[in-house]
Amino acid sequence: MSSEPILALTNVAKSFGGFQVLTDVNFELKPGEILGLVGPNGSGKTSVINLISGVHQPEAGTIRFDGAEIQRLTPHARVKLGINRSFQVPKCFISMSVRENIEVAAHFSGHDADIPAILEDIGLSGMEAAPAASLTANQQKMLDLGRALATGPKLLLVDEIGAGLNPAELTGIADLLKRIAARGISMIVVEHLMEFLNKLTSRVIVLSAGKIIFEGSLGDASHDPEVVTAFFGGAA
Amino acid sequence: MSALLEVDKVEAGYGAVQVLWGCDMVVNKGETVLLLGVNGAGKTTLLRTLVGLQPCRGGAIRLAGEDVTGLGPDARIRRGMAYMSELGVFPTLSIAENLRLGAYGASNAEARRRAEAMYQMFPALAQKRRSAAGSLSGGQRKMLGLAKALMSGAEMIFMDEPSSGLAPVFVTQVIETLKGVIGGGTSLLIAEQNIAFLELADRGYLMDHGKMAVSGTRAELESSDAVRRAYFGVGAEG
Amino acid sequence: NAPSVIKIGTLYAGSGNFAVASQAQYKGLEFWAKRVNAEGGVYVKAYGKKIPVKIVAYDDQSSTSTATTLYNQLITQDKVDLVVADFGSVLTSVAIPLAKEHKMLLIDPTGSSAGFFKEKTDYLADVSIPSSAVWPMPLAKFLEQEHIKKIGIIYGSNDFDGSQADTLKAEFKKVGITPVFDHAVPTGERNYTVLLHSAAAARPQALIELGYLPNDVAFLKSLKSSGLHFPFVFTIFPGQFKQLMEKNVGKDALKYTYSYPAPPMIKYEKVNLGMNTDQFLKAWGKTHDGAEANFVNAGGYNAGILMAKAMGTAPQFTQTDLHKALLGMSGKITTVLGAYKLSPTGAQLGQRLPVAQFQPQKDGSLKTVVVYPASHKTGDAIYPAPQG
Amino acid sequence: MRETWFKRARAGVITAAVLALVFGFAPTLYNNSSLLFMMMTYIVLAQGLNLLYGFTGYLPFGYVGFFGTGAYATALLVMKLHLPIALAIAAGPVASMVVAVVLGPLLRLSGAYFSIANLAASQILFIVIGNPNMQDITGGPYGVKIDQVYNPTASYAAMVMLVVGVTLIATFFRRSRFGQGLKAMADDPVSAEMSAIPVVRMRLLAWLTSAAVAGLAGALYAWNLSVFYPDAVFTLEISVFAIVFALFGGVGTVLGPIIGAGLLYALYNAIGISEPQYFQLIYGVLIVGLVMFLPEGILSLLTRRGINVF
Amino acid sequence: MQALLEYAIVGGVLYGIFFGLVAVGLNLIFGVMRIINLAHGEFVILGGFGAYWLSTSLGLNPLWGLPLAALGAVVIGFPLYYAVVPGLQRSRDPEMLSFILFFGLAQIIDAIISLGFGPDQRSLPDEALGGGTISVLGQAFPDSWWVAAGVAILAIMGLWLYLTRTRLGFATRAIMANRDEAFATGIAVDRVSAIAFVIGLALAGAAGVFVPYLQGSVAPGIGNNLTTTSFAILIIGSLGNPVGTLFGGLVFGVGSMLMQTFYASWSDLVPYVLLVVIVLLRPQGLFGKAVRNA
Ligand SMILES: Nc1ncnc2c1ncn2[C@@H]1O[C@H](COP(=O)(O)OP(=O)(O)OP(=O)(O)O)[C@@H](O)[C@H]1O
Ligand SMILES: Nc1ncnc2c1ncn2[C@@H]1O[C@H](COP(=O)(O)OP(=O)(O)OP(=O)(O)O)[C@@H](O)[C@H]1O
Ligand SMILES: [Mg+2]
Ligand SMILES: [Mg+2]
Repeated sequence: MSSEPILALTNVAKSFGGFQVLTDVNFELKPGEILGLVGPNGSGKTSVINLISGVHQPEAGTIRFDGAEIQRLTPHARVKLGINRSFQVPKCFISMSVRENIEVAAHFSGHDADIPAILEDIGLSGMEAAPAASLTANQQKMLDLGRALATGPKLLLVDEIGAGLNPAELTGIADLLKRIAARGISMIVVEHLMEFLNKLTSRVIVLSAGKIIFEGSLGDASHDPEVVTAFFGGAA
Repeated sequence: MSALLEVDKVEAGYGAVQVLWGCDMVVNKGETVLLLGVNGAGKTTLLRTLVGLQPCRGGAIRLAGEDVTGLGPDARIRRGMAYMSELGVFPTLSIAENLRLGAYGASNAEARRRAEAMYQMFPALAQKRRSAAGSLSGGQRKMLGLAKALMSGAEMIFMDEPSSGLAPVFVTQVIETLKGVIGGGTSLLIAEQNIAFLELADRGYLMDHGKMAVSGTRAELESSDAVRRAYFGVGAEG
Repeated sequence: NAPSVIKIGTLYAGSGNFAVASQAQYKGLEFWAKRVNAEGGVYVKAYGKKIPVKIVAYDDQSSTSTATTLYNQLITQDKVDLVVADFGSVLTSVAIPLAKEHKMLLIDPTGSSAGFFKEKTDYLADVSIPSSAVWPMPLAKFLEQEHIKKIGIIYGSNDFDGSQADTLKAEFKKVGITPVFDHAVPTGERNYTVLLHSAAAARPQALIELGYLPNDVAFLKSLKSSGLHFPFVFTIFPGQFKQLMEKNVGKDALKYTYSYPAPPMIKYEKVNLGMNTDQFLKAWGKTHDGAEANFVNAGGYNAGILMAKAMGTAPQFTQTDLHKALLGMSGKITTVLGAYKLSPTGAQLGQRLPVAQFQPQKDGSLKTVVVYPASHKTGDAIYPAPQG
Repeated sequence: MRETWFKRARAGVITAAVLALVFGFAPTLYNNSSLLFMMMTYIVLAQGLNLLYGFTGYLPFGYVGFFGTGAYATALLVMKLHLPIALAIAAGPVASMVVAVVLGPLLRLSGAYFSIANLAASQILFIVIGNPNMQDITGGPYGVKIDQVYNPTASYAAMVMLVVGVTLIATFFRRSRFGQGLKAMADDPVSAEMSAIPVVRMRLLAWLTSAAVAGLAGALYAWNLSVFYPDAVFTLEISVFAIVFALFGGVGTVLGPIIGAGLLYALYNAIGISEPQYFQLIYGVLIVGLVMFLPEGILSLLTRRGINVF
Repeated sequence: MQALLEYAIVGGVLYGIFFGLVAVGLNLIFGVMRIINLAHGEFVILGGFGAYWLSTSLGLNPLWGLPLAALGAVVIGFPLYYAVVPGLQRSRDPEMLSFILFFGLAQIIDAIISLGFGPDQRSLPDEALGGGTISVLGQAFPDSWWVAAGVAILAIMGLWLYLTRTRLGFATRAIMANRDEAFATGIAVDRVSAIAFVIGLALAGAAGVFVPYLQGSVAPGIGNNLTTTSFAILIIGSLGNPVGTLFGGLVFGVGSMLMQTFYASWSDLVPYVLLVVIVLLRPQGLFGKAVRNA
């Protein structure tokens, strides 16, 4: 593994209508690494993903991917560079079939995706002709992930893909994400379910009210008093 | 114990696709029932059918002995049901207005009292009470949805995955709150994947491909092979 | 091989901007057809006998694209013998190239845009009203005669009103007058209150509003309710639809205002074709529950009698012969609308529209007093208009 | 997709050929060529609108603005510069594309906001072109007259070719990845960006194509009409008809707008010709009735039976 | 100059308030039910003809047209709603389908008015609404303008109170925000929508009563223009907000009158140019709220 980071955020800040959502966010991601991004609800995790993927533009700071500044690029340009994501609230192309959802992404990104393999990965291989609108919310999230994979990403941002899944399903997804990481794809995984995260990585960043309050191992995080009050609650 | 909700051979679906096949179920007064089942088993569809958002194609639904199968959602909710949907809020209305709508049938004073309790439980909502619900984060929306359902003060509340997407600190809090709600005599039917919720449940049902596969008390479920397979994946490979 | 009926095709607007005027014209044409048929039909020289006429009419809803297809329908499917254009320049315009293409003569009662008559054509004849561009000539002369120099003009942004405004301004320019207030307004303008106020600020001795019927209604109503007073106010439509205007704006609002008194408001006693004005009014009243005929009714009727005359003189029943007949009648005929004079390009050059003032009478009615030109004059203008 | 290009385009080529035959031979059976010409104009407009609305979800309420622009560009070039008619017609779509570029920022809006803003834009064009102050440039309210180039046969033939052309363009939209990308954008623009779809650029491309189609239709219409007032080519009725026809047939398909425009326009004329007295009433009742009984458009008769409509 | 300016502004305010009333009914119907009511202008005209009929046939004051509009809206609105809207809503794309349906409805209403009243312009006597003028800031305007503006303000404020202070109104706003969730919350969506629909029609009809005064006359076929202008006004103010529509009306009225005073021939550009500029600056309208998209 080279030590050059694949992704680096420096002093990134963002606000919406006067409400400061992110303040001075700094972190780096090494190639092939999986980083857990956790924090209480509304702490700004999705916003970080939005900024990296280009859905929103930061007000300050820089985002570097593979050494180049990308914070002014359009989202599709970033996809072409190799950044992709899933969505917390599923956003697939509901008027299309499952297969078409993935085909479109493969086509436009110019990536020669193995569509049957992706369908297999996301557990929808029997349903490729089904309209996306008929999938359950969780299935739609998986389809979102499939769409992201079809563009051949180097960096994958996964937003709460485990929410609403049972332990068995979670294990399946964790395995899938590990397999994906094994292909050399770096990942930022946003998740509330610690057991799940634990299966994937040991390095986490904890956000609270838009600031990074902790960076280190998951184990240490669960002993950090600030993280415990903000995120785990008394139970942990 | 008397049955509050009786579900009798209910069938439902979307267009040409049938999803529910003769589902039977009972929820007694003051009881908490957990609805389990893998992705796509039909939990959401069942809850939507019970509250009247999805037409019932066969069978009957009774609330406190009264057949409500032919009633619209408004009439059922007036009779004491409430429903927390998976993702829904009123995005262009403020948090406060969303909560007020949760207690649609209640008086202003009562609604205000209940809202204060909700703000207590979810300070994040209190902070943003004047902002549009559409600006909330995924988890905050979930909190709002839950708070909205609890605002109703209904006898029979259906909840679709109340904890998914919530940070652990809030999951604990939600469970504590629900304990209080249950203590108040409310019946709950909760579709949930978080094992932590088992501690709340009196009984549970496991759905499989739109049918009721297993039912029983908490203890029975915990020891059921089918549940273990579906839920914990034990023996899933075998 | 004479046909059993002469088919006359026309369009009317059942709805839309031109509905009022268009239906009035259509009624005039129908009125004519009923009368000829009651007498056994129209005498066609080419066949040496009377043949009944039949009107084939469609509703173009004031839409030019619908009118296009319907004119074509009349020509190609119904194979009518004569085509009469719908009311006004807009709905006539699309028929002009079609008529030429199919070598049909277009009888044009009211499409008077100057642009239609620039080149010579065998397929167009404006049989009833002169080009709107020449309408205001007498008005300009009258203002000049009365030494009225400070003039305000408000006009609609359309061919009909714009061309009149252009003519007026050109005439004024000749005698060194520039209007003190000169504003084009959108054709759909219905709110004149603020505009009138600005006009008043320019203190014109005469205010001329050139609009379509709804504009004139709105203008006169606004004028009345605004409490403003001008010594001289001119609008187009009270002279043509006096009854309708009185009903809409009230007699009070029309007091001392001026207009073009179109026939039958000015009367032609000595006619050599068809009925004279009084006969026409009487006959119309009889068949229309006592309603008073208006200018456009007369225009429709007029188109009918001129067509009949052309059929009665053309040696062959062909479009070219009919056209020649219509040209040949030019200058020799006076009808209910006055003298009939056709230019070689088909434009109507006949009787100009005089200027009249609505003067209140003791019994509360409004009398239409023609104040210009001298040849038609029935009284003196009361200028400036008394206030209150 | 492993299918060859020809295979994908086949249905479109057949449709285009059928249309060319039908409209090519129709005048020999029914010689009200104005009606046939208008019907083709509406087929083209409904299809052009479909290219935008059916594939991107943007409903251009002011679609007539492009039509009028094309018509005026052609007429003015003939009148003022005495350009040969073919060149003047080619300028029609160019002019409407220029207008589309200027109006490009409207694409930042969505839903009703876009529709109404586009309507406003078409009204602005109309008011400016028909304004008395513009008399020297556009003829203002006095309209335009180019009857020196009037040629109903040639303009009819040209419109047949445009019908064929727009059918092929629609086929491309319907059967290509480009069209699929547009549909993806319509479903969810954020996700579309995440599928590497250059949303802004593709949307603009669809917008320009749609505008060019209307501009060319306007140019041919101007040629066919040769004498007209601003109102004739800028009346909102044209937008409304195109929308109603396209929606009624079924947007997002190739056949829908063709069938919708052909059928409803034919009905419109049939009623107008047979029942002129109650023209508006019957037409209104008919439309309301059709919508109530066929709420998904006429093609739903097929799709409801599981037939995939091209 | 100063006086002209003042006059134009006061006139524009009155005229604009009236147009707020013309548009506000459309806002309700469009905002709640997502119905593109292309027949809106026709409903306005129906109100005008109703007032005309009351005044000429029954000799009543045209202001009786206001209760008549309410009554007419109930009589026409409820059956119409239940006949067409639930069906529309069940379809795949209700918004677009409503476009065709209400286009057809506009044709029907226009045809019925034409058949019943003929194509003529109809006006009402000024005296019925006072007949004099009232001055503010030294600027005199006809009584009818003040009455119209007064009724408009009352109606719009009434609607605002309805939407913000009553349970039904609150439910109405909830339906505007998320129809599915409104069902899940126990709101009788159809009943609440039907009431909103009827209120929308009643407001259109009420505006129509003043059309013969502020527009000189009422006639079949002027509906199109009113519909278009209404759409422009409500988009300026943003969907769903009656106060926004009032504001949109004011922007329209004052803009038009100022333009009319100084460049009359360009005055009808005003609403459209304003609309385009405003939505480009604030894509959700002046009063709209933005929500996040990811
Ligand atoms: N709108 C729809 N149209 C067609 N089929 C649907 C629709 N919604 C759900 N389904 C199908 O119905 C079945 C049950 O879905 P449902 O949402 O009830 O499952 P669930 O148990 O709630 O799953 P999850 O755990 O993912 O929430 C699934 O197979 C799904 O594909
Ligand atoms: N487009 C927006 N407009 C207004 N506020 C926003 C917007 N996007 C995010 N926010 C606010 O920013 C904060 C952070 O939101 P974000 O979605 O990033 O949280 P999160 O950490 O992903 O939370 P969750 O775990 O609940 O998904 C929230 O308070 C949210 O209300
Ligand atoms: Mg989030
Ligand atoms: Mg579910």
